[in-house]
Amino acid sequence: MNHKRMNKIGTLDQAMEHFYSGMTLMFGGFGGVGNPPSLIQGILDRGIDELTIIGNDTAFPDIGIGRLVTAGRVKKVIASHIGSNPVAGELMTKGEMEVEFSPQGTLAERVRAGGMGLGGILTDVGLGTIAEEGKQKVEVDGRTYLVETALTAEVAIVHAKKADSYGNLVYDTSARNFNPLVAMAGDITIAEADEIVETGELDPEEIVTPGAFVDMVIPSRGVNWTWMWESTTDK
Amino acid sequence: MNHKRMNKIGTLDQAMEHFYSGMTLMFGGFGGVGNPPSLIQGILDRGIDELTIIGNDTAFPDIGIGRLVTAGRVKKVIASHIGSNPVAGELMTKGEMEVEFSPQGTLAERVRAGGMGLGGILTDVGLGTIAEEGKQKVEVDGRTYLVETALTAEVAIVHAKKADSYGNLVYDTSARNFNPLVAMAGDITIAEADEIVETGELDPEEIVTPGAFVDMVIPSRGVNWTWMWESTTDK
Amino acid sequence: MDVGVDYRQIIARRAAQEIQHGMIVNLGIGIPTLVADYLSPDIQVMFHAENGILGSGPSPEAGQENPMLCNAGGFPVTVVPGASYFDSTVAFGIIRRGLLDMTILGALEVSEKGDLANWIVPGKRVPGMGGAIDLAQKSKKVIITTRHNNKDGSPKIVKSCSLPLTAPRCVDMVITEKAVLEVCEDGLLLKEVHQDFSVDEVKQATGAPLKVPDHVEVFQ
Amino acid sequence: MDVGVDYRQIIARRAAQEIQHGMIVNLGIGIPTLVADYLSPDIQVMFHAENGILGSGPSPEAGQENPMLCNAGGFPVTVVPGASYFDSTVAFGIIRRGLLDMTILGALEVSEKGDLANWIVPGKRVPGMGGAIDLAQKSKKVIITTRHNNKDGSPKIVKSCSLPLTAPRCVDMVITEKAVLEVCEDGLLLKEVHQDFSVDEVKQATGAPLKVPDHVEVFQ
Repeated sequence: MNHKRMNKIGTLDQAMEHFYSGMTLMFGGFGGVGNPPSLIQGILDRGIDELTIIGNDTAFPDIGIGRLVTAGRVKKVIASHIGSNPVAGELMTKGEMEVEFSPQGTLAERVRAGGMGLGGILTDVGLGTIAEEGKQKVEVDGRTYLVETALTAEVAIVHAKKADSYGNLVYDTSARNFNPLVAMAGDITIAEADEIVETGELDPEEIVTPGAFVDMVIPSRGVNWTWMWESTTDK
Repeated sequence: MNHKRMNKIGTLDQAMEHFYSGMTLMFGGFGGVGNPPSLIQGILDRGIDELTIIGNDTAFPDIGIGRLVTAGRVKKVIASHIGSNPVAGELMTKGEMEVEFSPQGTLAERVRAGGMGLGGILTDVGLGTIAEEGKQKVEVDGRTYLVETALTAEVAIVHAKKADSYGNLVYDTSARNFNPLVAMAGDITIAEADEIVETGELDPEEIVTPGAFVDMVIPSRGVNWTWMWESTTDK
Repeated sequence: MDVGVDYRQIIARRAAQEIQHGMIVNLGIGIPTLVADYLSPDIQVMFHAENGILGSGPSPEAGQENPMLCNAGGFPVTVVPGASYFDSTVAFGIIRRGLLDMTILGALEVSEKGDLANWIVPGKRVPGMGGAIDLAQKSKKVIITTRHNNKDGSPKIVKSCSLPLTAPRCVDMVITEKAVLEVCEDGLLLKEVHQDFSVDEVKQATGAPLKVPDHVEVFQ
Repeated sequence: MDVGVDYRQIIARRAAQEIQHGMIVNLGIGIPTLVADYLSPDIQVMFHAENGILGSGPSPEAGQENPMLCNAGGFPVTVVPGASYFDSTVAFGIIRRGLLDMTILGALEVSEKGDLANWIVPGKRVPGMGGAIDLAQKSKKVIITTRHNNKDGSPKIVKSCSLPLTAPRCVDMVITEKAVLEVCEDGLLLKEVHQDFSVDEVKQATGAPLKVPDHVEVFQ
């Protein structure tokens, strides 16, 4: 246990011990890019369901986190949109999956606030629209703001380009997106990384997520789906 | 003008056109480390005073931002502490300088909130202490939080290790501290950099402050004070 | 309308003229995506993508894609010199702080007051707002690129939106295949008409009164 | 007390024994800074500094300093393998999220309930709280290292603090040159006494009642 605090490398099987049906799961990624493929496959393989998932979007039906939606494993989604995943739309319309929307920038801040141990943030984004419905308001210097509450999850999963044994993480270009925010907001955070290096091999300046926020690192088996643009190109 | 939007390199003289007595100035740095030396010297040389300054601390009497305090140029300070600068303490005690304290983590979040266009954040840090005095409170899910309001400034000054012509910034180890937060919170942000490279020479992954937040970059003439530990060592 | 010229291309070409050197610009999905193709080569701009890029560039050549480097629509991009990557809070901090000079978005409805509805048709289409509210509410200039009318001929430019708003009073300009309209304090100003349409045709196709100046420019 | 052994060294050496392998630890200024010198070499910990370092290491050799790489007290440091740099929001996010296993701080007063006062003496010393409130309120374990009594002999460990609090009910353990005290639900438990003092001496020097178990360990 103590050993694991300095060397956090584990296997997918060890990671899966933290997952159970009915849990709240937060995930990094944006349109599938940055969704952690091996951990999602692990959840599928182990039959975990009744999930509440929190992340930017539900990707596409056969891509990333969308695969959990398509497989009927998701009870509730908190996201900024589900537009790229028609299956999610159908499940919502049929009342088989609950969906809660936040404006994207607000959602990102809510996740960060959870990760940073804050109660929430104040924003005027969404004032005068249905996005303000049911939300507490606060006046600051004569201006009105919405109280947007922090989000955390029992487990957070992220996809990193590189990790070291201590759990320091570096991301790949625009796959950064929600990943560093989500990495902070899990009570347990599990990262899958395309490459795992020894502690000390990452430059302290390049680290985006300090290992303090990460509980386990597993090797990624890589993306196991076809991107939309690949199938478009092929035709 | 349009030209300056892609090439933001300027001189100290050009930078100083944005400074005036009575202004609100935000500065990066922590205990002097990361305070921008050339811009501070420029303020001293041009006799700018009656400043409201916002930053982590007032450094030391002869170091960094502390030099403005020592020279009597500061009307008000918003900081987390002034403990390392006895001159600041004297001026406060004599009623010659107003001081407003925030807990350090809260101050950092207030500056970031300003830079991010938020109204503020909710935190429970300081509940049950004098730090909560005069502050609005909000209940979220049955828990009480303080409303900590966003901070911005007319001009923000930061010290970078490297900048490119577009104003993308990279910092030096622990001189990062408040600098990336302050860089976002200025209505005008001016960075001085130890090295200025052509746009395209920085790796997009290593950039800490995107150039969108930076209005002008000037070459730094380097630290023009003696650090406390240097004088200790010399003796 | 010219044979072989898609209405989308007409709109995108005209919208590109609004972009000035040095701007930070966010292009929405659909017609806005096409705008970049019509930029004059002597104009340098920084394209902002909500998924965490400032300075995204053209599509890579086939086979050169990095699947992790995509625009907000999920398609592979490249980056230009000066580009940076950041997380989604910074992407939206840039928006919320008012640093986007221009956003070009699509619309379901635009009102004469500049109200925009572009994300939800209650009971029918509820995809979530994504970044639309942040973009519409916080950009310095919001340009709507849209077909002038719905498929049934009904106007998309109306006195008052019937759909839930993305943001009230946020739109500065509407560019369609028929006209360029500016949102003013006292209503819509007809700035330009497309060469294939008359002022009267545009007025009839629009669901709100238009102020028509003495001289209305023509665009292609 | 041994001749030549500073009380600070006694306290720091004892405090070092509380640190376990793998912990994330923040050391305050003063006595806490000395604690790192007494760590067993087979224990690896990550020292956290408020100015944005996780994994700060020993002082560099003279002449090898990077003046930009300092601890929160402003003195040059090195970093250990696995270290990272980050801005001050992340430094305090780590604290606020409860990821600091231990903070070792100084005190002006500690109450039997674990209340801590360590930053302000109204009218006399008003230096600002710096990161003290965040650290005291949010660390998993707060250890106070302090001289047992003030210079005038009055107790620093009291029934109730007279100074404004840094944080209420935050202290877990107090380590002085005379004793190790644990803050329990029902008051202070005397865990250990220093070899140069008797239990009675410690009780007399303390401004709050002490629970004394049958066996009290002795430390050096």
